[in-house]
Amino acid sequence: MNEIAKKSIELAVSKVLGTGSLSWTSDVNGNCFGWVTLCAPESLLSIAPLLAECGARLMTATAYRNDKFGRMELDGHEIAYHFDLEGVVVTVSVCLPDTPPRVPSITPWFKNADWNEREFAELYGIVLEGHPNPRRLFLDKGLDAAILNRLVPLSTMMNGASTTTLWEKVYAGKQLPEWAKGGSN
Amino acid sequence: MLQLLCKLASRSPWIYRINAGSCNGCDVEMATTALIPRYDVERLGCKYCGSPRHADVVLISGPLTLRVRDKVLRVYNEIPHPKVTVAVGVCPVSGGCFRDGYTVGADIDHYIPLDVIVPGCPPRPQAIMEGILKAVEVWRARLEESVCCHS
Amino acid sequence: MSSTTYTLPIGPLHVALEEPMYFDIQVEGETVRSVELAAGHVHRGMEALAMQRNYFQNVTLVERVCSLCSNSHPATYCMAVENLSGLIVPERAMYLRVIADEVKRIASHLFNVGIMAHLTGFDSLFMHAMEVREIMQDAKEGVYGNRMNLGQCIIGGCRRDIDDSTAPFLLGQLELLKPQLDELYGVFERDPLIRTRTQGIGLLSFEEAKRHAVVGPVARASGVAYDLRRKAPYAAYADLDFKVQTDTKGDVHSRALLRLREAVQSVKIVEQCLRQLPGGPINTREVPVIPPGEAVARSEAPRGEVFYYLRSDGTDTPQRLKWRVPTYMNWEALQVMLASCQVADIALIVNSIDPCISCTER
Amino acid sequence: MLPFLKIMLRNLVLGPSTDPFPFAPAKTHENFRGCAVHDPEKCILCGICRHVCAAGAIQIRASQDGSGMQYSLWHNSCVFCGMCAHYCPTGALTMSNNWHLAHTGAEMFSNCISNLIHFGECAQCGAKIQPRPQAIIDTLGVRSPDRFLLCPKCKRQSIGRNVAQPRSIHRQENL
Amino acid sequence: MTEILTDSLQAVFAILIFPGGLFVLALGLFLKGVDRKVLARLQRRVGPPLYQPVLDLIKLATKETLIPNTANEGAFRLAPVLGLTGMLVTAALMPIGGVWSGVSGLGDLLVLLYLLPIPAMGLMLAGGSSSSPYGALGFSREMCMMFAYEMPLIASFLAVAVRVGGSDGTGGSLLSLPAIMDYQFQHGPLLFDPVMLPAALALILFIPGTMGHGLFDIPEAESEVLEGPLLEYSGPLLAVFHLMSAVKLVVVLELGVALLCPNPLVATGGGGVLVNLLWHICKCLVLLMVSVTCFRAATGRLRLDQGFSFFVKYTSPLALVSLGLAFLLR
Repeated sequence: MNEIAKKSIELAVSKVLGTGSLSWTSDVNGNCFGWVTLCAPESLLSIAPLLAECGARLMTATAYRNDKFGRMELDGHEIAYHFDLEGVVVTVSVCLPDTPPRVPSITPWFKNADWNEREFAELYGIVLEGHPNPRRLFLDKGLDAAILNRLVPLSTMMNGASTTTLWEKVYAGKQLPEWAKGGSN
Repeated sequence: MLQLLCKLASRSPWIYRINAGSCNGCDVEMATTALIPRYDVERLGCKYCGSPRHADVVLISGPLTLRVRDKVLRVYNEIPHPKVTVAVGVCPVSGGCFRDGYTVGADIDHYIPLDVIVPGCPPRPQAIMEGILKAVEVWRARLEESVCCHS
Repeated sequence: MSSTTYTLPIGPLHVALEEPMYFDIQVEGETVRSVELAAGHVHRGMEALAMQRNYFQNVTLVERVCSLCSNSHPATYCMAVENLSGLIVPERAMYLRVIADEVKRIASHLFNVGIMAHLTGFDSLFMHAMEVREIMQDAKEGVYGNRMNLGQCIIGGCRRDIDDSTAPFLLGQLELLKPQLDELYGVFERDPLIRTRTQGIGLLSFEEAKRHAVVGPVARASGVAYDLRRKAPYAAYADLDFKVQTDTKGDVHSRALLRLREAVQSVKIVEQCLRQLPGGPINTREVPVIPPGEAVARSEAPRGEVFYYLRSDGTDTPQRLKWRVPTYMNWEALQVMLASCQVADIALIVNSIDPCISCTER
Repeated sequence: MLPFLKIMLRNLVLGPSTDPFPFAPAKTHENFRGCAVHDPEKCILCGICRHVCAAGAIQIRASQDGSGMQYSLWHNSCVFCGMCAHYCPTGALTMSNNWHLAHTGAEMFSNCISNLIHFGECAQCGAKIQPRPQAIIDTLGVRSPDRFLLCPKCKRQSIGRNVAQPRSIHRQENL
Repeated sequence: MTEILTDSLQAVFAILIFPGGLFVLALGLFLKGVDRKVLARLQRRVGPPLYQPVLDLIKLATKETLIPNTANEGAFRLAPVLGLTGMLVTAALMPIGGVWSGVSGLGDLLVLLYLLPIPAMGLMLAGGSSSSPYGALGFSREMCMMFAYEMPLIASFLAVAVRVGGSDGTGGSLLSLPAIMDYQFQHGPLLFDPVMLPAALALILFIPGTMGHGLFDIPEAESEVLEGPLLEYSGPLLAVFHLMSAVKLVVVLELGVALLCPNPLVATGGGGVLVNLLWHICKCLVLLMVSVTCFRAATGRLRLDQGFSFFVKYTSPLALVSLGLAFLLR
């Protein structure tokens, strides 16, 4: 079963990218994981129908910044689409070179891409092209979109804030002996 | 006489449960505590009610996410006085694991006064019962206060 | 919109729902015309939190994604870390992970069918099912120390061994459970009220199940025989003997029965594991080195497939940790199941996918 | 016809299955993970507990008089996962099976472990080092008890001497 | 003149003290307590103390009353009072075998038929005035169920009337409760009359229907429409609703007892009244166990359409069978 699934995935990928673009890894139990990278988001439009045709199932899509903390001036986002075919996992990573990043929607082929796409759109401010229902999914209106793009300023701001206030209250609430007063961590 | 009345009244604490964005561990345990024969809080006079307007003791779980905050506050305000709040689990107090998340405004205390806290992740049903009993004490004191003020 | 339809807001704080979720339901008389779901009440921004916490802290953090499948999350996360770092987990730990997983599965399934009884107003049956579940809760508390969050998995193995004192205890609990489980199955299968209320509602056909890519018991009740424990075995499942349960009816009743049958299988799996438990250490004592790269891991949680994607940049916090839970997939299929049902059935149908909002919204 | 009737009648016959708690003490399994307990006598301030704590419940900060560190664990932030106890190298942190933690809102911030841990003294130069309680010397410091009690600087010197000595012996043998 | 005065005094006594008023309130709360206790036992629980309903009432009296901004305040306050008063009046009409034979001239089944739906109307008024969608849904469900369970009730009333009227030939007192009681004192309880058995069953099913228990817990379904009409009520007003439902419980049980087995244990006179009263309470308890407690412990709730068709398909035909038989055997 595994081999058939691997073959049909390889076939689908090679139709778009040529052979050799797909690499395989496996875990201790012999489960196979395929890895593909697409350099242009448009290629997604040609690979998605092929994968849908061979019966693959979209598991989820992960968007991320190339540089987690935005420290290294490394711009750009990537999206990894994870497909499953009979127990074989293929991860198709798509680089999004544009600013703001944009990506075509694959909801026409994979019904369940809907939520996944809306989610990364709101978390990373990625523009969806051709999505039937591009509303917010989880984020409150009070929060800015693309919140994960600004993880650094946020985390430094908020991390400090609530933990420190709470700990100040803990330190203040405890009837502290002389030795414990003042001081800093 | 009034005190006796308060004492009797406090033997019928009706419970209402608010989920303020918890991981549902505490909620499952609250449901377990409130509804199953093993713990049977009904023998303490508790009843689990579906409407906030019938409640006396409010059990809150979860770190109060931004999106649920207004709704929780609205429901909380619908509960008639006198009422007592029990924080189940550590999330309402400090946010627990979720503190510092961008949708978690820790410090539920700022919006809703927490009268009793039951730490645990999630606390076991017996601990929740202990919390409810503590809450009933607080509630009785509050009742006596309000009744005495009226008379 | 005709004058006879009106909006019935359900949630977000509604007793029938274990968790805050929000439906705006257009109702005509007692019939549902359209359902609008609003999500995000339990969105705690956990993926961002996971990127701020180190690999050890994340084990605890992902355990708190949801308490009903709270073992599947850390187990799958640890598998992803182990896949990335090439850490080999001792064999005994593999079995211990399976035991923890299956114990949680039994409890979770019993909770779900119990809630189903509760939603039909059959509180006596609900209480009975929950009492049966208590057997498993006791087992968890006695073996692992907590009734919900076991804290069993760590990177490189497990934390608590099942030794000469806890193994007989666990077996004893299973012995208690087995007759109760059979009896419960009989009640759920034959009780006229349960059948009147749950048969033929919330239908999801095989084609719709495929189209919405639903997973777990929802998919299996619609005839999609996809179980990761067989399709892509992990931990010790490849060595274990159990049957993947399927059904073809795809309604609320068949999903509940399927869960009970799976619970029976889980009991068998735990017994096998306890019999075959190999010796050796339960975790690797070494501290893993996590190289830059990416890894994927999956496991079959009580509600279906849990998927973890981990991307590391070589620091002690993940560059990206993403997980996708079963309810995320099953949720959209609710639109199909809820189409023109009765108001009274909404809660039953929603419950039949065993929704886990805190999982879905993270 | 009504399979549940059987269960119902049995329930009536068997009588209540309710736990006597709160009128009698509840059964607590010895494995139960209750609140963490910190033993200042064993703590060496390595900080691994703080490192693995997902909930930020542990803080370690210098005491005012500078004689040691204040170790705090706030139970209202702790998520009872027991990771700290699992990774603690000396067994200073353990999970007790105490779950009687319910308290009123007024005690919210005082529900906290707070221990002063005195610094150790370097056996050679007297500089402040991580604490070296006897119990820990007996377990962790058995390999080289002398060196275990030294400050990093003296330890380096000591290692240097030790490495130098065997080498010279070695060389002599080779000759 | 004095006759009218004694009559009206008697009526006031009947409504306020016995057999309506205080007596019925106390009995209602007691029955509720017993119901909860036994239900708990059937579910392997200890259950609340017997006097728990009283504690609940005391508690509710100390709470504040919140009235939703959008509600019609007059109707909102009136609803529970209306329900309770209606029920207290009804309770005064209920005869107790060997103790009280009802207010003369008023003990008509037709009057009862008009009085019995008052609590449901109170609930509907409550649901309608609270302006919450759940309240509205509860309103429509209550209405629907009312139509459903009134049918078998009327049919069994008629069956009883025909059976009683057919035997003594005095067609005029067909629908009079005292006459029905007299008939049973002479011919034995209708419960043991094979012709009336189907109607008795229909009556037993009518009780949970009108009380909204078990299969028919539809208008106040907690997990579907929260608590329906009661959703918005709090404090003393809610307490009045609780009292109303306690009194209603007594009324329907007493009605069942009166129609099926009102026979006293000992002859009236002297201490006999007290014995008969206790005997009457025992019969109420038995009926409570059968048609409320066990029924609700062993079943869940049906959907509205299923609940409706249950009465149309099963309960009404049962009563009609009796009616037909009684008619043929006249």
